[in-house]
Amino acid sequence: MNLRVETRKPREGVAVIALSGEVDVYTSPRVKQEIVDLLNAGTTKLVVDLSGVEYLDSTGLGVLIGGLKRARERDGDLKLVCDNLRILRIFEITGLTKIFDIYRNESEALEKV
Amino acid sequence: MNLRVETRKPREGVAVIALSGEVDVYTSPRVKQEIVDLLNAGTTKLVVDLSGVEYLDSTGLGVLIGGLKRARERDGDLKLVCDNLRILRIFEITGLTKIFDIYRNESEALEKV
Amino acid sequence: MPTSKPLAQVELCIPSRPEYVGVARLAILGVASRMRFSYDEVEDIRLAVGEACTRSIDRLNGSAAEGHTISLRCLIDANRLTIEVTNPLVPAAPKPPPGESPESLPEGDLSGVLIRILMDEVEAEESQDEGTQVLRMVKYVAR
Amino acid sequence: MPTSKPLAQVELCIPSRPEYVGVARLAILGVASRMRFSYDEVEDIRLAVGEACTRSIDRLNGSAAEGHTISLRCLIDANRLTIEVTNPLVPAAPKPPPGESPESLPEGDLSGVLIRILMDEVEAEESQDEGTQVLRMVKYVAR
Ligand SMILES: Nc1ncnc2c1ncn2[C@@H]1O[C@H](COP(=O)(O)OP(=O)(O)O)[C@@H](O)[C@H]1O
Ligand SMILES: Nc1ncnc2c1ncn2[C@@H]1O[C@H](COP(=O)(O)OP(=O)(O)O)[C@@H](O)[C@H]1O
Repeated sequence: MNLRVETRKPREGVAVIALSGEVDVYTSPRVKQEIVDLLNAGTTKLVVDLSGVEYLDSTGLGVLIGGLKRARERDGDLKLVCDNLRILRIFEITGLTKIFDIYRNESEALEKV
Repeated sequence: MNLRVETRKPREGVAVIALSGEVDVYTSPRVKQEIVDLLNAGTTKLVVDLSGVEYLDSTGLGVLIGGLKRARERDGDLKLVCDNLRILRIFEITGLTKIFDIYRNESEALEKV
Repeated sequence: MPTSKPLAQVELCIPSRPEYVGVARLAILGVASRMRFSYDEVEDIRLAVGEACTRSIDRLNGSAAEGHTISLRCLIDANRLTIEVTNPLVPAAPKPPPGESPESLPEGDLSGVLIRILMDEVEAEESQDEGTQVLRMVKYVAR
Repeated sequence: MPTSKPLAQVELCIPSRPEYVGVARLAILGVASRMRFSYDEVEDIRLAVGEACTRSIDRLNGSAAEGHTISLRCLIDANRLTIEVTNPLVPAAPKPPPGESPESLPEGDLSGVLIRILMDEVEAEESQDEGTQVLRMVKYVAR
């Protein structure tokens, strides 16, 4: 029903933000804050793991787009992990698969970030 | 969101009705029909397995009480299987633990029926 | 019963038919899980609301006319949730048995027992003027 | 857009605040899953309704006054579900940019793109007389 945000740093300058639950107009400000805090603290290579996300709306997409933009401005990057077909479909419908690098699992994303 | 009713006959005269989903004012008529059909066909020793039930309301309780009464009228019985604390609590609140024999698993209920 | 203006209000109207009680239960699940209730308390509220809707349907099925509506009003406060379940008072609805006051839930019936135990306060009201029957239920947060 | 009388109708009013959009999504999940929609279609409808509510909240946040309400009306037919999401037309709401008709969803925004693709018919309407903005969406069963 709600959103859980769990962040870990597998190596210097790299963070994995694992989301589970619903990313919507109510919860996505928390995701934005987490991304902004990491970037401001100098962690600019981000992996956002959407594996546990069952609902993602346009507000959540906006936060991810904003995060990607801001990460790149700081010579970082933002990669996504997602294997849920429903959620992948939302990226396809909105044309965002062209903008985001989306991986099936976390280790692949961590190799590339 | 809905109810699944699956019946099997492990031995002559005995049926296990396994319910999963929601037993409420909308779905419980199907449970009643299943019980009535079995009793009319001479299967009077019934085990109703509530292990997969996430929601049970007073209409569902009424159907089970009616089933127990009718089974006993035909020298049969109706035993329940339930290990969900939420559902067990509903039987306790309504005092129905005094009327029903409730077992933790199906094999125990089948021994006793 | 609480009387001050609630912080927020959610209203739902459903047809008085068994297949729509699930819609009310889902909506109330959304309302209650955004408050500071425990998982068990949310489940209690969901069951009580389902029972209240089922009672309304039962009453209306005694009526000749089709197409009745049940309305739910959720009054959300910091420390409590009040839910009013209202159905129209229909002419053909079965009369309460003699000696039983219309303001009380009939004793001995399973749904009445459940609602009373699951909720902290329960009150039934019949308004001839407005032509409605209302069941008002309150659950307190962290009592 | 369909015009005949629907088989059944469900109405919901929620405060125009982010935490209540989830209540609308749950209620619509209940309505849609009782129709002959596939799992994916139910999810499409749920997302579209969430987006429509989010748009209403965005518009109303441009207004000075607090305490606005979003109302949803679900018109249920055998072969289709029509959902109307209505918010009050508030004075301080941002005007649509010149050249863009108020009946169309703004192009290029993610929520507009989603709603258009997820639903079969979409129509926006502004009534100065009633002081409302309505987004009307239709999804057909087994097209
Ligand atoms: N296809 C797209 N490609 C890039 N950006 C898009 C696209 N569609 C929409 N956008 C917009 O890009 C914005 C990125 O967010 P940003 O400008 O950082 O806003 P904020 O400061 O609110 O996070 C999103 O809000 C979104 O509306
Ligand atoms: N504590 C109780 N013990 C026994 N029966 C009860 C109890 N509480 C309620 N009942 C009633 O027993 C009824 C049994 O159902 P039954 O008389 O066969 O009706 P139906 O024909 O509708 O199934 C239930 O509807 C229920 O209302």
